[in-house]
Amino acid sequence: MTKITYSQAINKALTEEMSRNKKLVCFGLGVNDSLNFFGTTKGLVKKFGSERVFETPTSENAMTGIGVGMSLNNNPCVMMHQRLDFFLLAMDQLVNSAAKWHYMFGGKNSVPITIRLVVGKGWGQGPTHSQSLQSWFAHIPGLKVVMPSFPSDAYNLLKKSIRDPNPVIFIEHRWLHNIEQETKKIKYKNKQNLTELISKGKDFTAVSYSLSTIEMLSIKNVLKINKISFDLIDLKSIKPLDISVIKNSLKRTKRLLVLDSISHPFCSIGSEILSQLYREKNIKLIKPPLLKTLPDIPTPTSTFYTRDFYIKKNDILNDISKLVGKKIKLKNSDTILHDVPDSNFKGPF
Amino acid sequence: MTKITYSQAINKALTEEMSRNKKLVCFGLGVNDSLNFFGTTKGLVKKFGSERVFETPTSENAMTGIGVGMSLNNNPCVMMHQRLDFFLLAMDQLVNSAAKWHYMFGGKNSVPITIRLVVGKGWGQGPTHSQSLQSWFAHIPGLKVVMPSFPSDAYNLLKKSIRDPNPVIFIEHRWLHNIEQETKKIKYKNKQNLTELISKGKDFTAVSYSLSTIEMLSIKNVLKINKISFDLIDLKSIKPLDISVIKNSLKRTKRLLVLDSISHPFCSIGSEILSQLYREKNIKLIKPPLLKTLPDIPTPTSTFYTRDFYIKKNDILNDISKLVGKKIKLKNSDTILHDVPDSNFKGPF
Amino acid sequence: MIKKNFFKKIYEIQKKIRVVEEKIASQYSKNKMRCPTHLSIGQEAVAASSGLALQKNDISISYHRSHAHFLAKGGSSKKLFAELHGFEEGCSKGIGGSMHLVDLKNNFYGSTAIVSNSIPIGVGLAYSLKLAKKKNLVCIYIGDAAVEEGVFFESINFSILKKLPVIFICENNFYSVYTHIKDRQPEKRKIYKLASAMGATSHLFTQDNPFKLFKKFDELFKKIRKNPKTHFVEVETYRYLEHCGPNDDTLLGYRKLQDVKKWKKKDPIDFSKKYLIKNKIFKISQINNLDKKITNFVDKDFNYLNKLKKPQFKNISKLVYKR
Amino acid sequence: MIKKNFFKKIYEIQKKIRVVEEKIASQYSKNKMRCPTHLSIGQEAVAASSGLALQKNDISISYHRSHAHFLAKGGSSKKLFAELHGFEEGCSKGIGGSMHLVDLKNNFYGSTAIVSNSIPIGVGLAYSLKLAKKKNLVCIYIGDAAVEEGVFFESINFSILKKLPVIFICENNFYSVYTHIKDRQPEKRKIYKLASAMGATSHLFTQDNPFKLFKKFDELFKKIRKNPKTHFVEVETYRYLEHCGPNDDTLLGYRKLQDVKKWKKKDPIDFSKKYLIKNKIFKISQINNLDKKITNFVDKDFNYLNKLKKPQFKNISKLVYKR
Ligand SMILES: Cc1ncc(C[n+]2csc(CCOP(=O)(O)OP(=O)(O)O)c2C)c(N)n1
Ligand SMILES: Cc1ncc(C[n+]2csc(CCOP(=O)(O)OP(=O)(O)O)c2C)c(N)n1
Ligand SMILES: [Mg+2]
Ligand SMILES: [Mg+2]
Repeated sequence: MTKITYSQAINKALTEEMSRNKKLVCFGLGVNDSLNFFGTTKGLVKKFGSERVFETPTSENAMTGIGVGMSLNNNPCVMMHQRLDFFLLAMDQLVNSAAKWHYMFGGKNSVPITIRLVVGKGWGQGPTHSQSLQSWFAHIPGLKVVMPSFPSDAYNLLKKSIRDPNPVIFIEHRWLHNIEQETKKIKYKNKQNLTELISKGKDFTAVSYSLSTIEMLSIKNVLKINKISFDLIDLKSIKPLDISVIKNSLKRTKRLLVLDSISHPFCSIGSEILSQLYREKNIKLIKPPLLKTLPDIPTPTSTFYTRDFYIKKNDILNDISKLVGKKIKLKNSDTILHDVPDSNFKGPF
Repeated sequence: MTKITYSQAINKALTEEMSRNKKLVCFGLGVNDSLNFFGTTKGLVKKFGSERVFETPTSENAMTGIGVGMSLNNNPCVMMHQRLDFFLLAMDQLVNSAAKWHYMFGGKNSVPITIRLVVGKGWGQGPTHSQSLQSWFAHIPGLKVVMPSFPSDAYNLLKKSIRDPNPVIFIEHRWLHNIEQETKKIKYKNKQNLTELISKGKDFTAVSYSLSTIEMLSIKNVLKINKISFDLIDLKSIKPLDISVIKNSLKRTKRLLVLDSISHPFCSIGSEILSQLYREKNIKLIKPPLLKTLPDIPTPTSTFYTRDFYIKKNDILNDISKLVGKKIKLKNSDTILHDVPDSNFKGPF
Repeated sequence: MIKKNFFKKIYEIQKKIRVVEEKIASQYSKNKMRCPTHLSIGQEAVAASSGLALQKNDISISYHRSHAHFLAKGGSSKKLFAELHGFEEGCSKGIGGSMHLVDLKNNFYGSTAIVSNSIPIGVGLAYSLKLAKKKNLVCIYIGDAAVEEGVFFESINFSILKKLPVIFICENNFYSVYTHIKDRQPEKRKIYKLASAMGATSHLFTQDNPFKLFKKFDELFKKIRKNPKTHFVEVETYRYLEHCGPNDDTLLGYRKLQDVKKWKKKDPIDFSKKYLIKNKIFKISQINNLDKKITNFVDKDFNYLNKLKKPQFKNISKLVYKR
Repeated sequence: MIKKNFFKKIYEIQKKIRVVEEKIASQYSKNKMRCPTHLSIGQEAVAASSGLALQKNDISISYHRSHAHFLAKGGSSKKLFAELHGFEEGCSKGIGGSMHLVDLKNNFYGSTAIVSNSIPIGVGLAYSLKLAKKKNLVCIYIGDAAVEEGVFFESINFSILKKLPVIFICENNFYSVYTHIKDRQPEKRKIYKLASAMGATSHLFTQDNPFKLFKKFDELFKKIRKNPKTHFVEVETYRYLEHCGPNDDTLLGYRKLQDVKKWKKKDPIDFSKKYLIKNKIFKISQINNLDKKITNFVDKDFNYLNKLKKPQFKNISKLVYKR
């Protein structure tokens, strides 16, 4: 059984789309360098040449506008940033140009740009190398936001994003890059549902996306041992957001945990989900819903602090215990290496 | 009875604070020009000199960082932008510098900067001159966000913001500038509660801020005629957000309307409020709460479109009618001049 | 172009822009053009002569003061008027207004309202031309404040680095709103020299003689199409009316009456008219006829608005995303 | 300064920076410094000689590769080590890590992790000096990629406009991560000339002789303190190790082994040592003693970490806002 990682899946999607559409262009810091953007751009420059795959100056705002210009003129683009934080320099081009162009010029032209943003975690990424601003992007009409959790979805959604005539923000959590899946699962499905019930249970509904979905899966077994099962809903697409899957699940489970573990709480995606559900007539929960996010504090650098800054498995389990009203036996998880995705990982990036 | 407008109240606060603290500095495009930043900076340069009150190049990102630098070195600042939209160029300095400096350097220094942002509406402000991104700012730990509705609050909160050792985003809706209040109400109160119940009733609770509070007040009479009364809660401070006043009110009214009429819906302040309330054990509403925001569409320019883009009084009344289960006789409001704040207003700015 | 025709065209387009803008100014107070509107009366020569020197397949892109660039690239005054009035027949369906004009048929890709915002977009358009191996260029119009935004430098750096066929045309009218350039940029520093230090081939042109100005642009554009590179042109110019809106604003006191007078005295359209007569290219009567024709044409385009129906928000609310 | 002392100090600070950095490099693989760490081994001369020429009341501010600037301004190696290890005793309480150093006592106002992010902050600090009528300056350290960010231009424009006492020191090590400057900036364009076209007084210095370099900085800083203006200095330099982390990276292939060799051959610290001996300012044995003293000192500072207790998140979670 061959396996493929998340970053390989991205590499595969990029390679195939670059072959499929000779007009497609890729650029960003690190695209052509020795580390190939966490391996995701491996081989691209060799196959497609340095005009279509290029390094850029450190000029995030202009490069975004340049991407918009190219996409307006028949060259769809994939732009990439090794940290989402750097992209803060480009909010004018993103919000005032990319998001609005199609609309504000009366639908005369559109901006097929895909913007890959990598979110850092652990090993001292610190306050300015670990931010995840999906709720910012989702707040802006004209943008789409996807945050796949699995290699197959990364593959599929990156291809869909590239073919989308609109700007799409594609957010990858750094800790997903090494996650593996069976190669045969990597297939392009044009009609894939976005939000998906990926695991079924009965005691409560968990809603998550990106790394938080992996975190929910990682406690499935402990819960099973404790005779607790849950519906796990993986959002995949943050905007548009399809809450119908959640609503259906809640009709059965009547208990809700939203794990929005890579976001600050205020005006988060989690808040938006709760707000939408609260306004629904037909949802009756047995207990108030739970929303777990990062604290409303910037990420500290020191590993001594991050241990308590990031959400621990045991915290989630404790909350679930309260939500379903059952005791859960906790294991000593999370006490070592809480700041790296796996034991192979050698810092800093 | 003498009266004072919102912009005069701001002018008064600025003048007094500049006198009180000789280190305070004010800058921004239009600060010293013939129109004095909607009248709010009138007389400042004459009184305090062009070193402390100055025009800037069109360089929003650098000017924000420059303000951060000054504030770190004993010169608190008030920076101003005639449209919030321009400030999108400065998100790196706002989020990566101003918001985090105190924390990320271990509390060694802090950034007493106040950033005044004006939100445009009507008369063809269009997609890039009318955005209001309070939910972005509120999402970022390290920032405070205030949005006063009345001259007295504008005066008070601007003074408080200036004296705050932390960065404060002070958002003014352009349509509030000419709103009047009795001059004697303009008094500095150090201990003012932020979120405030400004009008008491019994049929439902309305939560609003900035222009939406004025909009709620403007329908009070129609509702009264229809024998409907409501608690009106004016947030004033968006972050920190104090929901205790809302909770108390809901215990009585059990019905909620959040009027967040100067925001797009997704991940809005309104969503955050609903999300926080939904998670409370002790709140039992008779009906699902209502949240009214702008549509999830950029602002169109044409006056023919804005008529239906912005929320009309009758829409609010219709919703209230459903919320409280009573018929309301509608008047023909909003049919003329929906895109200017008052009949004296001559476009474009 | 035959010589006579050449002179005629340059005169005509300048005059047309002026007449259109004056029409807007005279009608603005009726409060039917409900959007912030930046007129370029006084600055038409730059747009006219560069616009005429552009080929249809050349691309242009502009900033908030863009009526002239739109028209000079072939844009329809009908669609401009309709846009300002908020009709669906406007070039941007009334959604964009005065600061968001577009005419893809003539490769006018758009104008935007945030200072310097359209600059990198122009550079991106040029990258596409390069990829498609097209022998055309992108013309990026900017004001003098544009070079205060960092994105200008980021964009021109990339454009030079990649040898893109880009011509920056900087209309230096000395003011950003009410603020003189000396309060925003170091004294004695010339914008075009700055561009040259970045690595662009840089030029300072004057607008006084629009016919000469056309020739200079024409030569330059030919050069760029042949040998793709990034060029920068600064032209000193002057707006007669207020920054935004239809009025004379000299009473505000931020600029000297004598400066306004000085520039009006050397008005490029007046100059052109006199030049054509003095050099016996056209007779006075011919020019007067031409003027009349233009005025009639513009009036007709304006009056066509009367026929238009009020558009509905529900028709555009689906335009946020392309489907 | 007495001559001997002067030579000693310049040598000492360079050497100290190197020893501290080598200590970090040698200990990094223990995985206890869990943060992205950019070493400046090879580049110490610039930090050392400029840092020494700064007065205590002069301010400096820096970028991601800032250990050297922090130390040269008087920062404590103890606090640096503690910061990298994430202890509360670190200069930023362990919250900032390697890329966020601060030492207000010595007017090192901070270093930040986003390219060019600290530039406008430095300019703002200088505006404050001006307002307070202080006769000091702000030194803004930047890398060669910093001039690709628009905010650099916006900031230097304002600094020149307002005649602020600012010295930009650009450490041009030719690379941004693995990308050579020729792939990011137009060929043949010199950074210091660009700064000059912006309106700064601009200089190109070399690091080969750190004693000379000190003199140049010293003279320049005196000038700026007397006559506040914006200056820009470019120094070509070279990092020996990888961009981020403790390893040699020549095998990655993005730079030539012979380039690395060439620069190591003219290592400023080796040069300094030889210079001191050749010119009989110090004896070999004296220098060896000095080196030993430095190494011992640095070892002691490093070993002090053993005494520190693990800090707790709850102690810092209240630091988001100042009360
Ligand atoms: C980023 C940004 N900041 C401020 C403004 C407000 N503004 C509108 S037009 C203008 C003046 C620009 O001057 P210039 O580029 O010289 O063009 P001109 O109006 O003189 O033609 C300014 C500052 C804006 N639109 N965008
Ligand atoms: C805005 C931004 N973009 C990208 C990065 C990633 N990055 C970190 S260091 C670096 C290289 C900067 O090169 P230079 O300024 O020459 O400094 P050097 O590392 O060579 O000392 C880059 C691109 C960043 N930190 N910030
Ligand atoms: Mg101008
Ligand atoms: Mg470098």
